[in-house]
Amino acid sequence: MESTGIVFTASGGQGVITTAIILARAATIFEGKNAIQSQSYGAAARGGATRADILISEGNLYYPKVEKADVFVALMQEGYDKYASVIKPGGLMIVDPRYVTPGNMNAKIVELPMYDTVVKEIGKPIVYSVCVVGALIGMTGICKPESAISVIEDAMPPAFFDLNKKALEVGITLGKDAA
Amino acid sequence: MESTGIVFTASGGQGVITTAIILARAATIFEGKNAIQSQSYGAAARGGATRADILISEGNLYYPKVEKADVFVALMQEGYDKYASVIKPGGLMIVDPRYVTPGNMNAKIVELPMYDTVVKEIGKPIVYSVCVVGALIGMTGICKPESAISVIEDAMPPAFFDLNKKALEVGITLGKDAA
Amino acid sequence: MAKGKSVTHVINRDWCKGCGICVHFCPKQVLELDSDEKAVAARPEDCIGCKLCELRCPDLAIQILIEEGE
Amino acid sequence: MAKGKSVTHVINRDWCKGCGICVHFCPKQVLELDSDEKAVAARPEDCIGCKLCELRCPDLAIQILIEEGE
Amino acid sequence: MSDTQFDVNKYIRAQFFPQMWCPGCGHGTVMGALLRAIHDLGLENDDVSVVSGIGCSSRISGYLDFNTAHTMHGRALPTATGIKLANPNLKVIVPFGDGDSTAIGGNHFIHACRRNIDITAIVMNNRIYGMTGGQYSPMSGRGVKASTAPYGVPDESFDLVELAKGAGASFVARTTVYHAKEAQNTIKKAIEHKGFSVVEILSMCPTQFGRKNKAGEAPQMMEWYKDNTVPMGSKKLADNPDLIQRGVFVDDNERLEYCTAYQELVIDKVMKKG
Amino acid sequence: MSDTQFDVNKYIRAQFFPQMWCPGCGHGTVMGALLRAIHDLGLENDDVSVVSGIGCSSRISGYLDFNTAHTMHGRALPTATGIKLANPNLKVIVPFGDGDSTAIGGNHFIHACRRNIDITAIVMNNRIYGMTGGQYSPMSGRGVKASTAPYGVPDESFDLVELAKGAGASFVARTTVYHAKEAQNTIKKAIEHKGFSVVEILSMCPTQFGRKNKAGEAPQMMEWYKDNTVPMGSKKLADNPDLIQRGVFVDDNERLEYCTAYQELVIDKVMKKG
Amino acid sequence: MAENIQFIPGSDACIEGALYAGCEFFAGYPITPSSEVAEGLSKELPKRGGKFIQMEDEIASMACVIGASLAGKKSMTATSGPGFSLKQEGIGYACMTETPCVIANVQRGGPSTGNPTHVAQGDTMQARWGAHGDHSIIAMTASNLQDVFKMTVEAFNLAETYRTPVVLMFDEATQHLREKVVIPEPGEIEVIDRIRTDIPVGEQYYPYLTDANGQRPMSDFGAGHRFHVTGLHHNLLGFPDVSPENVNELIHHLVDKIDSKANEIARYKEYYMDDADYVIVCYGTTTRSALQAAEDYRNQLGIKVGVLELQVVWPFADEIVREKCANAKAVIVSEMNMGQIVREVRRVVDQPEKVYFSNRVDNQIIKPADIKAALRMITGKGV
Amino acid sequence: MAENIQFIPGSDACIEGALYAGCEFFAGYPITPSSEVAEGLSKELPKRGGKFIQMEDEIASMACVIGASLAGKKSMTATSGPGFSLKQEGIGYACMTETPCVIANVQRGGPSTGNPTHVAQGDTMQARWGAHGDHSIIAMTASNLQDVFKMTVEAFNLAETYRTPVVLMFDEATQHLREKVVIPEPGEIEVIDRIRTDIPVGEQYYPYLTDANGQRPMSDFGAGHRFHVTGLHHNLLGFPDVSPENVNELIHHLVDKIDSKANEIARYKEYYMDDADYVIVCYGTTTRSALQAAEDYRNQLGIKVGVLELQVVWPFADEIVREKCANAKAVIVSEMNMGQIVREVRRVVDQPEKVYFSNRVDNQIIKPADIKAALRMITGKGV
Ligand SMILES: Cc1ncc(C[n+]2csc(CCOP(=O)(O)OP(=O)(O)O)c2C)c(N)n1
Ligand SMILES: Cc1ncc(C[n+]2csc(CCOP(=O)(O)OP(=O)(O)O)c2C)c(N)n1
Ligand code: SF4
Ligand code: SF4
Ligand code: SF4
Ligand code: SF4
Ligand code: SF4
Ligand code: SF4
Ligand SMILES: [Mg+2]
Ligand SMILES: [Mg+2]
Repeated sequence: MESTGIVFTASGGQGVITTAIILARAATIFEGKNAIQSQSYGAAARGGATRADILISEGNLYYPKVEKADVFVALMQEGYDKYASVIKPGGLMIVDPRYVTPGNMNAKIVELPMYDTVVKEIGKPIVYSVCVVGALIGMTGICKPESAISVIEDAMPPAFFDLNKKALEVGITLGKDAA
Repeated sequence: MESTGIVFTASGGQGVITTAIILARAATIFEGKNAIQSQSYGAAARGGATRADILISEGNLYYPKVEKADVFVALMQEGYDKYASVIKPGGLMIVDPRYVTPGNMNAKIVELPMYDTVVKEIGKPIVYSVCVVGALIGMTGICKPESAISVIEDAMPPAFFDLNKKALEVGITLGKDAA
Repeated sequence: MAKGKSVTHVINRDWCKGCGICVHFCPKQVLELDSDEKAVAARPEDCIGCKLCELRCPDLAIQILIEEGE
Repeated sequence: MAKGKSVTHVINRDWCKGCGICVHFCPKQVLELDSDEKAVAARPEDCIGCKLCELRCPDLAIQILIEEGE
Repeated sequence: MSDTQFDVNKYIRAQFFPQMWCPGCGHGTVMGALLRAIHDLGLENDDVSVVSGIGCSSRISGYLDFNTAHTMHGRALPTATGIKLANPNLKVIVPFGDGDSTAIGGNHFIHACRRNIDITAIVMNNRIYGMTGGQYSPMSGRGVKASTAPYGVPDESFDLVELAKGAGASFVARTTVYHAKEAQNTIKKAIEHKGFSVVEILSMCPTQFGRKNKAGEAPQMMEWYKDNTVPMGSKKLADNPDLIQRGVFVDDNERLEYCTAYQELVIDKVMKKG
Repeated sequence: MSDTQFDVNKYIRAQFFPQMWCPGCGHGTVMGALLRAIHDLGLENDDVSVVSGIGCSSRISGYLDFNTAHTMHGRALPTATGIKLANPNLKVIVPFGDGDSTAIGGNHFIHACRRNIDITAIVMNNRIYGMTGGQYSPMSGRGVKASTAPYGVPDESFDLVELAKGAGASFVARTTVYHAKEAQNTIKKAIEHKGFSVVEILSMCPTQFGRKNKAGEAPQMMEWYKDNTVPMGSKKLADNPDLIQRGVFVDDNERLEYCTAYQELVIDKVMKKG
Repeated sequence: MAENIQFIPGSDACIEGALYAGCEFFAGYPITPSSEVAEGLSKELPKRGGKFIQMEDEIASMACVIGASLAGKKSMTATSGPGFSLKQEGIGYACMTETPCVIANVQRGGPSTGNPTHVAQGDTMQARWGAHGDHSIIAMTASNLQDVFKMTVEAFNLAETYRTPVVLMFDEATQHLREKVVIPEPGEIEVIDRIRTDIPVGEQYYPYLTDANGQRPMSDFGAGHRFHVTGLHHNLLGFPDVSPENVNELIHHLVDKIDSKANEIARYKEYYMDDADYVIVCYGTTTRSALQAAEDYRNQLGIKVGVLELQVVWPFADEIVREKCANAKAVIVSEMNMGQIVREVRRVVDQPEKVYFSNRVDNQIIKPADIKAALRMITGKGV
Repeated sequence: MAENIQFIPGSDACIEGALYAGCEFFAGYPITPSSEVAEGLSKELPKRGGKFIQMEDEIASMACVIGASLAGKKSMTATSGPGFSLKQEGIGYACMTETPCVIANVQRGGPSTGNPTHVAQGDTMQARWGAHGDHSIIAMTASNLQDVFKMTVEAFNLAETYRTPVVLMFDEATQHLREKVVIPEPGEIEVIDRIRTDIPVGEQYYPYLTDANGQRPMSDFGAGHRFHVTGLHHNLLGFPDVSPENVNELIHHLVDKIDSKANEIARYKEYYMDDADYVIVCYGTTTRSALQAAEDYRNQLGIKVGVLELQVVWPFADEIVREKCANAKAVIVSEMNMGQIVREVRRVVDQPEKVYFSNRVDNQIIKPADIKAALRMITGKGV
């Protein structure tokens, strides 16, 4: 059974692990698939590039790290430089141009100004990570938007639901437009 | 190579380990034999019967406990009761009648009033253990008196040499007389 | 002996180890060690029932029973 | 600036982590964080050479050099 | 409070008597004082747990007919902490040696003081490792002869009262085996105290400490405590500051006890929230 | 005393800079104060040994160009004791965290105080286990939020100064990272002191303590130390007894230092005898 | 949803398992990568009236857990390498006093401080032999989070059944990855409660007497059967007894009660084992890559590779492993260490020379490729 | 007398060995039956300007010894079971930092507090596997006091040669019995001093760089080669480095430097092995009874029994044991535990099924009769 591997990289504060978890949770809990999420930290105890991996599949999943990524999302240059080579030839690479200037890659490189859009349309950078979820859904259809919404409903305080839903939608639009 | 096994039993303060060590040291250092000395304590941390074993041989010595004693020396009833069965059939059993009333045994039982003699002839109970060495030498010739004297000279403060030597001699006489 | 009181010295000879503490500290020299090195009330009539012996005995070997009146 | 003294602010931008401590506590508001979140001496002429910034910087990233006279 | 006559048999496992301590070992006197205090308080055997470490002193748990644990060397207090927190209804008493409490167990001691958990620690301080053959302890004091200090101990001892105070204990007392009645009453107060209580009882080891330090037999060693201690703040201290003070140095009932704190500040709080 | 200009490069392993501590981590300020104190004393790098345990704070040993050991969690002091006793010529300095020194290392701490061995212990007290993710420490204090105290810490903290005093330390001081110059001078005095010296420096962990306790960013946390501490015995204490005192609380040069004691009371004694 | 499906990290799976099993007490000292277990329980236990306490160190934590267990609570602690070393004396005491408790050792790179944030399986032998003196122990692992949950429940069950400490040998990788876990309804997995004596209070209770069911029923401190607990050699009443006969019996009991029940205690999983020509023996995280390798070999080469995952590593299931490997042309033991369980496998199989070892000791999760490299070496074919 | 003949207990033989080897530092915490070693050294070391310190516990003692060794002193500690468990973290740190030191573990009855005054060999596996994480270690034993002396000297030599902690696995019986010991003249037994770097002060010194002789020369704290020591995975300079390549290399080094030198490190004694049909493999006190049994079988029955005494138990001398046992009809492993070294012997010999186990776990010294019982079972004849 084929699996889809996505690798995210960002700096500590950017919430990329949240992004990964929302997606994986949507796939497992609401779409009956299997997913694994894992992360690694650099040698530095603090700061440095965070990497989050998810694997989603209809079948079993074993080795928990993505060895060749179908999708690579980079929100930080250092992480990009370190991990970009994980991309499958011809894979999809999404970067936020505010933080990352991608190099030459045998991949479909898409620059999505996610941060700027969030700031412009919502004004709260805290929902950046949810917007990234939306962007991915928009571009790849990796899960249904409703599933992601259900996860957000489940996991986040109700007071923030609307905000997050909005961020998701902003992301989806951004993603769809680029797809 | 045959070995001679001697078991001593006494209460904590009676210095029976000293007795055993003097004999074993005399045999090893001054007579070129091999000797092993070991002791065991009862389950009680304090008080109770002490047992000291020595094995002396011209040859090698292995298992360090006396399994069948050629000589058994008891200075305390509790120890006698506990350990008397270690005696070889026909072995030599020396008891101080002040402390021990021996039972029926397939052994040559000798009652030597060592304590009373020490008190009478020397007046210092502290040299009791050396007197026991003498008695054993007197009865069995297990080592030469000079060897024991050399050990005493080596190991004890010079101020006490004469006293100890005297105790040894008292013991030897006592032993010889009974032999 | 304290007036109108009768004091009994219950000494557990199996437990007494002859340390001499009770003897040494008895304010009235009531106690002694016997030839077996066990505490005995040698002069029970002098006892004032202060129980210091009982309290200090490490071996819980003495009990002072005081009966009021006669 | 303190009379007759010249103060140089040596800021190691590689080491500065932009914590803002030096900025916050400078008694003369000499320092600022720039757009890279690195400390800079924005108003060096106001500096009194108290070295509080240097002493408190957790990253050993500031050195205040004071030259007497001119 | 109990008004019946004290009967030692109620509290001991008589099959182990005479106990194994040496003649004149002060630990027995401490045991007597503890049992009398328990009797005075009218505690039921089932409601008491006695937890000790390893050492001659720590053998005490085996002799007493309560819920008893003879744990690992130094680990009586954390084990007791588990027992107490799991069942706060138990009166938990930890009698242990100076080595057990202040050497290997020193960390648990200061943390129990800090947490103020309702346990009574009774330090049976004979200033030596009795059980292992007379090595020096952190309570021996400079100059004392011990089997690992043939030339005299080079290091200073703790002042246990100061240590307990410094660590934040809410009840701190010191007494001696000479002052057996005082010991009994102090232990009683300590058990009554709601919070961590420390009672240092100067005990004696004629076999190891006594012999090596020419301190005489048991009665002489007891005498020494009579002559060298004074009640807290005694005027005699002015002339002779080396005298050891006895008394209750701290008795603070204001401080929140740990089990109560956990109940009120954690469990009740979250339950109310939930 | 050194009259040259302080040059940080003399004392650090520059290849590890910028160091790995978070932005605004108070430990860096402590490091600066330590290096300036060493410079003030004119110590040679070869003559200094810096020994730490495990924790964010304890990473300090790796950054400094002395004889350095990054030991086990809690075991800096006994390792340092071995180094010092084996080579009394070394100036041995132990900078470590509040967890390292007072939690797992608490026993070694009190025993080092008691022995009065000539080591300088610098407790970088950020009131949290920074390295492992913000669990509470014995220095956190009741009510503090931590990753293992989501409802607030139920237990009381140590007063480190009292603990060190109670354990018998001969030099005990407290200062803060806000008072960086004071910290430098206090460390200097501590290193000069012949005997065990303890300097508690209130440090800050914006990442773990700050966030969980809404204490603001690093500058605000530093402010807090400005506002909530006073010099020892300050009059302000009368109005506000919760203020934390700074200063040198004990500075006793009479007490015999351990290496000296061992030399004089043991080695010299037996050599004379022999 | 009827089912309680969660997508959680391994630490939470362990926490959920502990709560499911009825854990009421946790004492611990933080250490990466086990701290999340403590953190989660500090939040969850008080909600249920349970207790969480952070102790001054790992030694105190272990003692505290033993104390709580003596007072009748199902108790656990969690730690990692350095802390696991420190707990050994306490674990030995729990073995000796037959006090049930659960110790999670979330393995990280060692020895010493090593590499706290990365994975290893270097403590496998330590779990068995880390404490001094003859004893035995139960140690369990899991390779996916559903099993982390399940093995945690089982750990409590086995601890109570055999009156023994049980070690959960998880690792950094299983603890930190997130995966689907279905939390079963109460009752779905059996929960074994403490087996308590039915001797009436007032009658003589023998804390160490084996009953007709082969059990040694317990009593709680405070429950009225006042008894004694000691780490000295002791008799059936719990009192010290160092007579040779008693010691001999005690030591045999402590070892035999576990080692002789290896088959009962064994938990393992077989994948593609029915017709396997090559067997990969593994445990914990390595299993994941072994499964990948096995499937790839089967699907792409038709080479019959099977996987035997040991979920209980101690007592080692000698007979089961021997039997399962009997027909294999080759056995590969895969571990993230320098060779620990491979020693056991070599010891028990009929032909030790057919046992190969595939490892990784760079603190990276062993990869399918690592195991395939071994398979290629043995079979001559690769995918 | 020209010869220095002494009649001393095993503890003194160990002390004499330590002093002969140049031990200058001891840190310890008393525990039966090891305390005599501390007591003797507290008396002897200061006479030579050495240092003795009694620490607050075993953990501190181990750390203190490591500190003293870093400062350049040959250092040792002594303990027994419970203390040995507590020292494991420190031993692992010494392994990781390659700090030479000697730890005497005088074994007593276990597990837990067990039986302090009686003999056992229950910590044999713990010596190898007691600390977390992959590492290796050297552990030695002796069966008579002359060898206690010699092995103690060798322990210091091996510690310095291999930059590693060395464990002396003595036991209560050898420590407490008295026997003749001839103290050799200085120089008679080689004493290996610390191998120090000849890199001039001021030049870059790599504390973990292997030189042309296969050695990693050391420097002392204070000697001018300022360097860093850490229990984290580290590079040749001693600084933290958790890159997979580095970790892999480090772990291999730590294990291989000892395990691959098993033949060099091996110390063993052969008795009547030339023509032995039956081989008794043993170590420590059990050897004494094995010798008695062997002689009795030879002398009284003409049955050719030989004894292979392992004096280094770790690293296990796989090849030597395999070879020495190759021609035996049966091998008997005799230990005072539930079966520890017998696992190794079964692992290494060609026919594990011919390996028998003879033990005793009642804290009594194994008797010649115990071993003879096994020989009778195998040979069908008895004496
Ligand atoms: C871990 C450990 N270390 C050391 C010992 C040995 N040991 C047993 S009791 C004891 C000291 C006892 O001294 P103390 O606590 O003062 O009790 P005392 O015997 O003097 O009453 C020691 C060191 C042990 N049992 N366990
Ligand atoms: C034996 C052991 N237990 C636990 C740990 C995990 N650990 C590492 S650092 C630390 C606490 C650090 O706190 P602190 O000493 O206050 O230093 P900080 O990080 O706050 O500076 C802990 C618990 C460990 N490394 N070793
Ligand atoms: S105090 Fe007790 S043990 Fe001592 S002599 Fe008196 S009765 Fe006997
Ligand atoms: S009660 Fe008092 S007076 Fe009477 S015997 Fe005892 S100590 Fe002496
Ligand atoms: S204090 Fe130091 S690190 Fe912080 S902003 Fe200023 S220069 Fe940068
Ligand atoms: S030296 Fe003083 S005035 Fe100048 S920048 Fe620094 S803090 Fe400000
Ligand atoms: S050795 Fe000392 S402490 Fe132990 S029982 Fe004897 S007198 Fe008491
Ligand atoms: S986590 Fe806290 S203590 Fe650690 S480096 Fe960051 S701020 Fe400093
Ligand atoms: Mg004591
Ligand atoms: Mg901290």
